[in-house]
Amino acid sequence: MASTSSLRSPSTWVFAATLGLLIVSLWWNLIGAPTEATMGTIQRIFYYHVPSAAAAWTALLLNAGASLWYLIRRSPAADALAVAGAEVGLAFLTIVLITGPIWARPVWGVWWVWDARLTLTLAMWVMYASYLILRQLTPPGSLQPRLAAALAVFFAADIPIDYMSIRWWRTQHPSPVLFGGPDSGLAPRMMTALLISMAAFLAVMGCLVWLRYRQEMARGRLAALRQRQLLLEES
Amino acid sequence: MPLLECQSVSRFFGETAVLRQVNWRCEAGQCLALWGANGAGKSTLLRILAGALRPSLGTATVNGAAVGTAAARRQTGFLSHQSLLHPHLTVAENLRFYAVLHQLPDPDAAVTGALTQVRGEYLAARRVGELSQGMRQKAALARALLHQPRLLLLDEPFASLDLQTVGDMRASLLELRRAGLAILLSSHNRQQVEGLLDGEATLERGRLSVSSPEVARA
Amino acid sequence: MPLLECQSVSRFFGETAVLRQVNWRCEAGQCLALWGANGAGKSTLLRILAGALRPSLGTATVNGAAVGTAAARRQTGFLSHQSLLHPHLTVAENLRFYAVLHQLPDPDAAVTGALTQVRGEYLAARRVGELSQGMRQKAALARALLHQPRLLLLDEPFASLDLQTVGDMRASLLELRRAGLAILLSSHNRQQVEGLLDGEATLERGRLSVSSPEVARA
Amino acid sequence: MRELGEWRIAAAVCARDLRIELRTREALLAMGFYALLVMVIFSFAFSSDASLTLRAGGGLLWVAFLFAALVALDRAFLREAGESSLVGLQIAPASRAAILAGKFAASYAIILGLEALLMPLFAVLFNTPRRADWGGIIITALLGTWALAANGTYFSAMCAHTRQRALLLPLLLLPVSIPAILAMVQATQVYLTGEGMANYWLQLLIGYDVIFTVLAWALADMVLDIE
Amino acid sequence: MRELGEWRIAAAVCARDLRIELRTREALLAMGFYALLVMVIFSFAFSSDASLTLRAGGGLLWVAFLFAALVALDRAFLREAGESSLVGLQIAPASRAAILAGKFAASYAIILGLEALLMPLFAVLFNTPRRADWGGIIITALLGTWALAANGTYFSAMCAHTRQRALLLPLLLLPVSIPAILAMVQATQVYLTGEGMANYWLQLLIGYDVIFTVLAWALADMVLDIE
Ligand code: HEM
Ligand SMILES: Nc1ncnc2c1ncn2[C@@H]1O[C@H](COP(=O)(O)OP(=O)(O)OP(=O)(O)O)[C@@H](O)[C@H]1O
Ligand SMILES: Nc1ncnc2c1ncn2[C@@H]1O[C@H](COP(=O)(O)OP(=O)(O)OP(=O)(O)O)[C@@H](O)[C@H]1O
Ligand SMILES: [Mg+2]
Ligand SMILES: [Mg+2]
Repeated sequence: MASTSSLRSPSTWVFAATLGLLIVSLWWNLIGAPTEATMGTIQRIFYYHVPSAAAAWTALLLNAGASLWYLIRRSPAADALAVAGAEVGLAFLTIVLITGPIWARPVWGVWWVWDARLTLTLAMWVMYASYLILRQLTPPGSLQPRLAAALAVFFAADIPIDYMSIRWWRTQHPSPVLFGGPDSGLAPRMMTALLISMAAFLAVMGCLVWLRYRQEMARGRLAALRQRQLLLEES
Repeated sequence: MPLLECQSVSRFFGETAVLRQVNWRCEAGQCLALWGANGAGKSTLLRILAGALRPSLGTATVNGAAVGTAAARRQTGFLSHQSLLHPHLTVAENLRFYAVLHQLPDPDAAVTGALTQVRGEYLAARRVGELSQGMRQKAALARALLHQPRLLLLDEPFASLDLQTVGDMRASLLELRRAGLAILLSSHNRQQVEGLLDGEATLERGRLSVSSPEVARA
Repeated sequence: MPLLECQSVSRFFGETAVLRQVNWRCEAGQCLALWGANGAGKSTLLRILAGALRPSLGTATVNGAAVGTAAARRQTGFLSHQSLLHPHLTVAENLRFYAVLHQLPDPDAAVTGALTQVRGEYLAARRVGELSQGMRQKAALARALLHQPRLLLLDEPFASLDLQTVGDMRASLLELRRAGLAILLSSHNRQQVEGLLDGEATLERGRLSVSSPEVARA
Repeated sequence: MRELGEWRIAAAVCARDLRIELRTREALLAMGFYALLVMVIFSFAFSSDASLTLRAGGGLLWVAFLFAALVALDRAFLREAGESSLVGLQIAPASRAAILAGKFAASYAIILGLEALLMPLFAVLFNTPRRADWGGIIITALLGTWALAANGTYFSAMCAHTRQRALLLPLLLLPVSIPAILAMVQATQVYLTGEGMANYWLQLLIGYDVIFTVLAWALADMVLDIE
Repeated sequence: MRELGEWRIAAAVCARDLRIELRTREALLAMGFYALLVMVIFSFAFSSDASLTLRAGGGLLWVAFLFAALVALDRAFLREAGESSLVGLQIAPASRAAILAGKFAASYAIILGLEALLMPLFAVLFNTPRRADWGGIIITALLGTWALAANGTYFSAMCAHTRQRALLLPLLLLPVSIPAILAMVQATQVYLTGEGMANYWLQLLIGYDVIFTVLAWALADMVLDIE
């Protein structure tokens, strides 16, 4: 009974499709896309690096939007979405921060440099980690989501700065390949691989946010029920 | 419309329900007492009514305005267990600061007035940090009365006051009640509040039982 | 030799003489009350006797040891207006810490014992910062009794305790007095200390007048 | 009229905080002490050659300023901890934005005061070059400190609700402030050495100040909210 | 027996302080992030070129350590402010030296913990040379931090009285600390670059530690004295 209902539920199909997309993108990343001329095989990490960044920023933007929504409407659903966005975004940001240095070592000769893009990405990682820490350290109740939302909106103001950093500062980090300007661009098959990989990562991000969101909502409902029970109980 | 109305107010701290669906009301010109053992939730209820704590469930209004709004805050005076005064400033400096926060037209006059009301004129120039417990309580009372609120919430107002001052304060409160203020006070001492009350209620395990509801003003 | 003796103790704060040549004594097994208006200097006197403040002039001894020496501190228990407990720690953690400072042989047993004495066992695992005023007073009382002192200095011990607890505490104090402790307490409420006292004294403008000196133990 | 009232409240909060600080002097001393220590350590470390000072001067100065700022900002709401005077502020019918603005002004003034003491000391200890443009450095300090104080007051209020206040404040403040810190270090560097363009960094700093001040103002109700 | 009791008291004070500070797991996490951030700010402010590390690495590292100390020391006696638990310590029959020793130990532990996080970060972010002698640097850190923590605890205890006399302290403390600071910066520099003699500086540091610890121990009664 439980299994059939979960098979019929649309989310199961979404998860399955995501998995399929991941497999397709794996083929494109490793075999379908041509090897880059100067950097060689290591360049293929590109298909993980950039989509992770895109997924991270989308999740963090979800967090920002949900936090703003919470400030306007005080809806518990918005708070749940904010938590989900921050956690998933932090996870993908971690992938960016791991794949970046792995790529940098053979290409730049060092693991890390302090250019604006890299520093700001690291700063964002710390910011959202401390966002989650603050959530843990404030007393539960109505204050916690308020403080968290106020913090998230503040932090979100840094996202555009990070995004624009490779445009504003002259950095070691490569310039944008997407929306970068006339002479940016990629070989067509590379672009296909990138776009498929991007779609796959965004889909994974979406699934994770959805699951976390549902979990958070369930936790909220459980807490409300528990309060009702506590009110009715004597002593 | 009652001056204070509190509808089904509950408050949790973590897993414990300190207040359970408390309903209460207080008319202008009434003085009500709140009884209860240590830890019964008296201070919690008063803090909620003063807008210093949010109820987990339920609502409360002061003169129609929800507690916590500026309109409600303007009409409420709150004496808490803490003095809410900064120890490094003098009593007058502290009170004057609050007078400005309340946007009173003449802060200095308000400070003098409030100190006179609690017979604490001699405290004006002294630093709060060096006051004795009772003197601090007087200063805190002056703070609560400063902006001539319509609702007074007093958490154990007579604690550590000497007999003389208790008598003075009782007289002041009677006068304020006559002037139409609603007064809610918590206490552990029946003797001290005798003759002041129009009604009373007791908190027990988070539930409020109103013992003599809406007694007409004597 | 009296357990507590205080000879010509004076204390100035800047230009004001808060205590003027106070002489007092208290025998083992006696319970004495200290009266006085707000700001009379009761807390100042008790703090001096507890070794928390230095007298400007004069001396005081506990069982022959000058106040402020380790010997005197070991024999003195002090309840002040402040709880002297850290708000971020639980009651048991706080008490256990003091038990170690007092070098008690079995700290845990001492903590349990003291909490039982004030009927505050249920407070052990709670953080001091979240206690109600009366609960905090109980915990502070447990702190004062922790090391089984021979001299108890209690500054308004019954303030903000509920009736039940006041009754319990009175019984405890009577028992302690019977066991030979010397107890000095300040208060504003005659009713609460009735039947406890072997003598009393009043502070007025810094001078102590002993009203019923050295009444024999009842 | 209502607007005027708000300013009056902010002024009262600021005056009160400054009065308390001047009376206790603890914070001023602590932060002065730490900042001075930073200067001394660096002047030892860099005593060997002047070219280093030239290359790292902006960073040095701002690390010292950051010390001063962290201590001052930590105090901003620490001041309200005893006898719960934070509750006193919260139950008053004053707008939280005005209260936060007052606290910001006090912190800003305190940090600037300290910087005014540290700057000449820096000039002496590190033999700053003649061509250094002190007017530019002062403008950078005014703008950069604004950013730190605005963000810091906001976060200090937020941390007042938690028990790990002291640790959490730098954690929240430093990462968001990195763009501003970057800009002020770079601008100072330009003014110190006379090489490069400072305007670009100043514009960035001004933009940052505006955005975050507006945000802090708009969200003041949240961070000073009751439990 | 009495001596044993004293140690037990110091241990209890230390354990209590650590418990208050590190009550939650999040506090430890926050500490780690704090260390990370300090290094990020540093490498950013000094844009970490390799020659800088070689020539001023000792100074950089110690300023970073000072940031760690800032968080810990400021709180040592602040912890006793609310509800006057300082009075609680004063009226207990425990020796003041033991209490101060306990407070010192707690601060020392917290600062060392942060330094343990900072050091590897420093090594990675500033590309320290291969020939750096980390054993020596650790010994210097242990000795130098001892000096900082001893000074700082004493300082913090005096400030707890907030009386006029506390005003003099930083003025006294600074010249007193300078030799220690010089020694730790120089010794670290020597170990980082492998050039020069570190022993001389270590001896100075040890001498300083001994003198200052003995002084603090002897004067503990005074700084924790009642009014
Ligand atoms: C070392 C740590 C690194 C970090 C933290 C990092 C961070 C990021 C981030 C956050 C993005 C998203 C930018 C966007 O979508 O606009 C990104 C994109 C990118 N990164 Fe990195 N990166 C690192 C190293 C590298 C290296 C070594 C390379 C190659 C040499 C590289 C090449 C790229 C490229 C080509 C993009 C796509 C840019 C665009 O389309 O806008 N990254 N990186
Ligand atoms: N911030 C808090 N966190 C957790 N529990 C709390 C908090 N504040 C109060 N409580 C708990 O709520 C209960 C009621 O506390 P409250 O202060 O309202 O009691 P009270 O009736 O005023 O008692 P008293 O007469 O002793 O002042 C107590 O058990 C207390 O421990
Ligand atoms: N640290 C201090 N500095 C200056 N004056 C002080 C200080 N401590 C107490 N005083 C003053 O000493 C006087 C006596 O204070 P004390 O606290 O002893 O009074 P008390 O008798 O305990 O009063 P209460 O019943 O109100 O507690 C008061 O006028 C008080 O202002
Ligand atoms: Mg209460
Ligand atoms: Mg007193």
